[in-house]
Amino acid sequence: MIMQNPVLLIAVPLLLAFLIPVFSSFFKGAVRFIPVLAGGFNVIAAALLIPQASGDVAVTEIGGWASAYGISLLFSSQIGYMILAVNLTALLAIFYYILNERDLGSPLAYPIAFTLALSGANGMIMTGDLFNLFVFMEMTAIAGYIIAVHKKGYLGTFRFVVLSSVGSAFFLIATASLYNATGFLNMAMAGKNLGALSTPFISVISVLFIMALSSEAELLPLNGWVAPVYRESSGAGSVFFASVFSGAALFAVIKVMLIVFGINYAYVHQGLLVLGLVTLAAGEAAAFKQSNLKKMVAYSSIAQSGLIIAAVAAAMRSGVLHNGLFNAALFQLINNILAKALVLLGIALLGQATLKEIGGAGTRKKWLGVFISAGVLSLIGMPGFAGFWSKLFLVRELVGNRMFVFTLVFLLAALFEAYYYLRFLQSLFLGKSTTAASLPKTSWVTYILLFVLAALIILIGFAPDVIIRAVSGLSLGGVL
Amino acid sequence: MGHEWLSLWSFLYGPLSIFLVGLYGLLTQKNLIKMAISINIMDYGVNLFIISLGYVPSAEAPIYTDAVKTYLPVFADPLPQALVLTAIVISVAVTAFILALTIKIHSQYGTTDLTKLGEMEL
Amino acid sequence: MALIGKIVLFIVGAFVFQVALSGFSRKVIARIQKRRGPVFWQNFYDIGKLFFKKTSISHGFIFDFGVWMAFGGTVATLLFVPVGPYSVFPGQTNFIVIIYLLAIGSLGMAMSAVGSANPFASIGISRALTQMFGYDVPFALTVVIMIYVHRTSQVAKLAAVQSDIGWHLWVMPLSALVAFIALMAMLGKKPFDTPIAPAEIASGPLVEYSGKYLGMLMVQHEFATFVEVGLFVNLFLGGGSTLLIYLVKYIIVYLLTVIISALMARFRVEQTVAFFWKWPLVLVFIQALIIIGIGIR
Amino acid sequence: MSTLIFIGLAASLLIYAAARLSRPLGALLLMLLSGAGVAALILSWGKGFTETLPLGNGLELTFSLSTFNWPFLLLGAFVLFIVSLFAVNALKEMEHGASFLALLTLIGVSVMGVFGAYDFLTLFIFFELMTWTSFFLVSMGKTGAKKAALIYAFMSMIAAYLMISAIMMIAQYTGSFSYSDFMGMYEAMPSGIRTTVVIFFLAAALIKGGIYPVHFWLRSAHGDAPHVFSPVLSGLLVKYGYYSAFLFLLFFPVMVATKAGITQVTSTDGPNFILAFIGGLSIMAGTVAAILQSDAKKLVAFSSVSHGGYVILALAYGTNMAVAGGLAHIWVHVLTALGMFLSMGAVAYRTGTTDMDEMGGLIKNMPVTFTVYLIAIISVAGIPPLAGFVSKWMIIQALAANGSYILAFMAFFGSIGSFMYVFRPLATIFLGQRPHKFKDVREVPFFMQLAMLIVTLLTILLGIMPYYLLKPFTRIQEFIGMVPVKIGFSTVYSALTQLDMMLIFLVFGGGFLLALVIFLLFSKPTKVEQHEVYTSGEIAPEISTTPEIYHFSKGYYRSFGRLFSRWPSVEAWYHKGAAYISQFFEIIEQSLFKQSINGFIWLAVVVMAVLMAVRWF
Repeated sequence: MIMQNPVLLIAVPLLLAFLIPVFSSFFKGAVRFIPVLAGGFNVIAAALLIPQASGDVAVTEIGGWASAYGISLLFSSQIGYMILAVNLTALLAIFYYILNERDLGSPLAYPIAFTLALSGANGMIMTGDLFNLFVFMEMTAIAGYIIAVHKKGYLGTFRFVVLSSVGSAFFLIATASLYNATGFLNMAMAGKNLGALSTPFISVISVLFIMALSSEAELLPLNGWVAPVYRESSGAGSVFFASVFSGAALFAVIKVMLIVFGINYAYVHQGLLVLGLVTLAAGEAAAFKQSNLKKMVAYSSIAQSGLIIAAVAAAMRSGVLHNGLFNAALFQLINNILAKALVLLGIALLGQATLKEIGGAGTRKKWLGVFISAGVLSLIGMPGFAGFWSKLFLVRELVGNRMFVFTLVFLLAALFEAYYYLRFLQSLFLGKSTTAASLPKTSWVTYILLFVLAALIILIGFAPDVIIRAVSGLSLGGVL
Repeated sequence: MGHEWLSLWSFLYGPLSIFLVGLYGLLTQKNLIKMAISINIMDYGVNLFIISLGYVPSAEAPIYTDAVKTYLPVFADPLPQALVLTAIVISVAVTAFILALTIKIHSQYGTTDLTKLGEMEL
Repeated sequence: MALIGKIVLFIVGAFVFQVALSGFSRKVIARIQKRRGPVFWQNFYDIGKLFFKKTSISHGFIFDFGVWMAFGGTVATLLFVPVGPYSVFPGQTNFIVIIYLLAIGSLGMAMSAVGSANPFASIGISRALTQMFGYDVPFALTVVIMIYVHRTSQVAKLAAVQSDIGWHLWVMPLSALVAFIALMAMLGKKPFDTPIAPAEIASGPLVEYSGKYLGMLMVQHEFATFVEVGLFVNLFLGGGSTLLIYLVKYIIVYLLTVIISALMARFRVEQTVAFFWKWPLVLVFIQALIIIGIGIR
Repeated sequence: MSTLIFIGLAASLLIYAAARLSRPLGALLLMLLSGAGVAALILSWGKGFTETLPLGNGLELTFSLSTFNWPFLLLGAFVLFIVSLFAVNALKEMEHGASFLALLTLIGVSVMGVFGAYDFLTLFIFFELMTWTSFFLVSMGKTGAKKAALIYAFMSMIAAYLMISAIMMIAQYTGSFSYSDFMGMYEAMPSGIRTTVVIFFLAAALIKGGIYPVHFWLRSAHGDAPHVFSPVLSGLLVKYGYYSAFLFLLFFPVMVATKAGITQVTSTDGPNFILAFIGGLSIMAGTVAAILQSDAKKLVAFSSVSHGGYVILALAYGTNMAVAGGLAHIWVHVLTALGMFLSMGAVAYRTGTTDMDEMGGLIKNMPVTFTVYLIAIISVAGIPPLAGFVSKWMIIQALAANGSYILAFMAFFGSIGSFMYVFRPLATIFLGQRPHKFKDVREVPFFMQLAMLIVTLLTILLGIMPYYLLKPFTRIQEFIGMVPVKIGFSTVYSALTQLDMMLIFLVFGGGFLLALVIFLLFSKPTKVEQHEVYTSGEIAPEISTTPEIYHFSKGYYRSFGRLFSRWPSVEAWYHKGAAYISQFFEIIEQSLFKQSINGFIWLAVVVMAVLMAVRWF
């Protein structure tokens, strides 16, 4: 069946993106539905692909080249779930765009950017080739630049472009050097040949990779763009950044770490672990002080990226892959994608920027308030929501593997995170608004979408084994 | 081998120094246009580096012709050249974007100086 | 029936004895102050006069109710205190019950007094409670030491056991000292009479009472005195093998408090508390250490 | 039980819907549900079961009903029953009444989960459920409530994370979350881990229970929470802390010793002694702080700190008398906390304030509320013949019997100090001069009265018949293999003496009747108006115009407060610490996220250099 080829997940959006300008000359109004088409197709395709994929990784070869030489796409049920989560949230963002932000910018550029970003994100998640990853990363990033200027946030975007370009330059150097040394661009093969290389070379390469990916994955040194871009971007844009981009980029980082470096280079993971923890702590500390909601979520997003990367690094640090920890990190990643999309979309729908302005909005829009709280409570790991389990598993694995410093940092960070998110909820439901501005209208379509997301979070909260089964085995069945 | 250092310089250190020049620009320059230029320089360095990786001493261009069948020559690595094409395209796109952004920033804030913009930012 | 007879005997006996004694103490005070003083049955006259007065002022239900509670609570406490060899409910002379049951009387009175809505009464009660916080803690501790040593908290048994080992006054002199000071505070004698402080807050809690209310509270006060001094006699002076010995000891202790009181000036209320939490408390703990260290024998 | 939990979740939605239609309807529904819970528990006396709810992937939740948790489950259902009864009228004007009731139902679910849990995971899950639901509930209160709720949530989360860390350590060692596995393995665990687990778990319990050094959240949370919710906080939610402390103390050395039948502490076991000491400090700090409060609800909150101290002290002390007394004190405190908070809630419902300095003389308007409060404080102060006396008597007996003078001192301190603080609201809210603005205050509506009266009645009955108070706990003692305390219908026997509550009650009643008879024998008194009092020559009419001048209950214990003016305040330290943290966060944000672009590149280069350098050397 034709739907079975995962390449369609990339190709269809890409094709549709290129068709948009062509289309627009015929049906001007219909253009905006093309991203929906792309997103909808991807969601359905991913949903169809998942049951057929086993826990093992299936490698799809592109262009008739044997997998080690040509570009290959990886697909497994776990990757499928990632794709599903990412595309679902993207679809949500696109709906939000169509319903609320259609008139914000050029009616042509943004549909293209959204569709392109979708294609790029899927590519980042699935590709098994380093240079291909670079291409998708850049594709997503450029789409991201466009999305970031949606609300005329030029300065934040400028930061984003510069930092991201620096990152990609690093990435290219690293990729090229790796190719030169191992003879492969294919991640698995490059990783396999890595053993013959000297330690200094590997360490330099690994640092370059870490730096390169840090800009996309919101890790510390190059994540200065996150807060201003979140703050300045449109509602759909912030969802794209928080869920689609960072989700895909984090997964790409995990993939590079797991497939290229594997578990044999403790020092690589050690460095990443420290970096992740510092990001986690710094992100939460910065978020704690924010009164601008989007900036708050942005810093929290930074912190969560740090947490996920640190957990993955910790899982691979000691020469053995700790499945439990790895799975917990992936669980956290998926929870993060879903919950953050819900929260950001909710904030966008309320149309208020700061803690004070949002006061009492949750009571005026009850359902929206309920959905946002589902997202927030999931983010801070309260029982009944998906986040509880990811937090629980993380603690279990961390304590179980006697990583007490990590546990301490993680729990302290979670403590402050809980504090500011609860403060947000409090203000949402019980505060008094300082602005007299009326809330924007919300259509029932959006409610349905939010409901789906919230229901998903609660469903996982009550039956965590759905996700456990999905994420476990990524490491076991092995992308390796 | 006398030209060892030469090839090392032209293939490794040279491109890397260009890259570092770009990096230096980013570290010190406050003007948005200059930053765009710095990024561009960085990209050139990287591209040059990639191209140079494909270099094989006294190799031929990797073009498969009839003549090749007869004497099995040493080919230069074609892949970096393919890669660099993509990279160049991307860097052009990014540069264009940055410049567009700079124009927008200038028209909105009236300056391209980062220190002055920093006050408006955040 | 015998029980009821005993109860009546206890109450009437305590009333007659204590009122007479307090009348006598007025005489003692007068002599110290170089006055003649009233006759010793003057207090019977006073109480009788108050009860038979035609007018008395009520400040509402709680004002009345508190008086009943105070009177009832104190009478009830009285019945749990052994007097010499006698007690109404043998085996129920539980120390902790006694001091807490005494509190119900105080609570009733406090409630009634504050119920009168007179600010002086309110101040007086707040001082009384504060002062109580001061003296009760060291006092209770002196008894805890005894309870631990003798493995019983029956006041009767604690009294009886002293015929073997000697009076606690000698065995635990520090405790006895503390308990005596606490007793003075309990009785509201100077220097611990801030709650009443006649010249300062117009007798404090009692400011609004008249007629039979005041009469009942006076009787209540005499009963409470009987309980408090009785506790001291039982706990530190070995109670009494006969009623007479008990009463003699009682009279001596009571008059001692009266005499000392006549010679003292008044503390401020927080000074009282600070005082009790300083020296008596330290002394009690020293006593506890000594008892733990060298034992009772 | 798992079915019940799902029913509870569904019920919360139903109750929300019902409460949207009409508040009383929602409250009545909740009342029926929790009332059914009370009835079912009473009927299931002596029965027990265990059931598991698999979640897949090796995770399962285990619930049980046993002798061990029966009194606690009953406690939860009872508190909710009373509070929802109270809420029938009390919620009328509340802003978020419907959500309030729905969340209260969720609290009910968490009660089932926490007390009904038979493994640590379940315990933790429902602890957390309680955290976020009660966070919202507290937030709905008056002005300071939002800040209070945040502090409360923060402390709760600390407790939760300490607990989850301990639980995971246990799980890692025993391979399961189950209580029984842990019980078997505890002695065999490496001592380092054991100590950590014990400290973490107990610290969590102390935070949840509001015990001294970590008690400060109680002041604002209990004080500023909605009036309907404060009783739940104090009557039920801090009991989670006591319960988990009790649960955990079962593994503690002294409890183990007591299980072997020893009724006396043979050694002052270090950890137990420390814990008992913390309990004692909590008694003292709570007492002093309560005396100095001028807000009625904050006063009651600190009395909770003090009473929590009794519970912890007694449980840690560990003789069979102390344990029975401590457990009984939990129930006693439920009744007293309900009595006090409900009557304060009733007063606030009518007057709109809980500031004691503003009020006075309300007894004329609210006699029922006054009675409820009076009975509650008699019990709080441990005055016979009410329930409070029994448990305090038992605890003091246990301490005296073993010569623990310092702890006994602490217990007496709290007990006598409680006279002071419980009397203050009595005097300044209900008695004394009534300000003019409260002239037309009426007694609270029927359901509120009913709820309060049930509590009062139980306080009296359990006091007179301590059998019903103590039997569940002696049964627990048998269940965990401890020598049960000897009790009769109205009597309790200690090693030192015996206590007959019925006798005390009858004697007191007799004395009271005697007083009444004497009173009635003599001539009838004349009633006078409130302001007609002796004022040593001041101008009387002023009293009626500005009663506040003559109220004299502002700063009721100010003179006492002077004694403590220079004592260190734990809360001040916490505030200072919070300020430092805030500053530190500011610095982090400034240096890591608020750079110019050049700054970020610098940052990246430095990080890169450091990472490479670390590799290389």
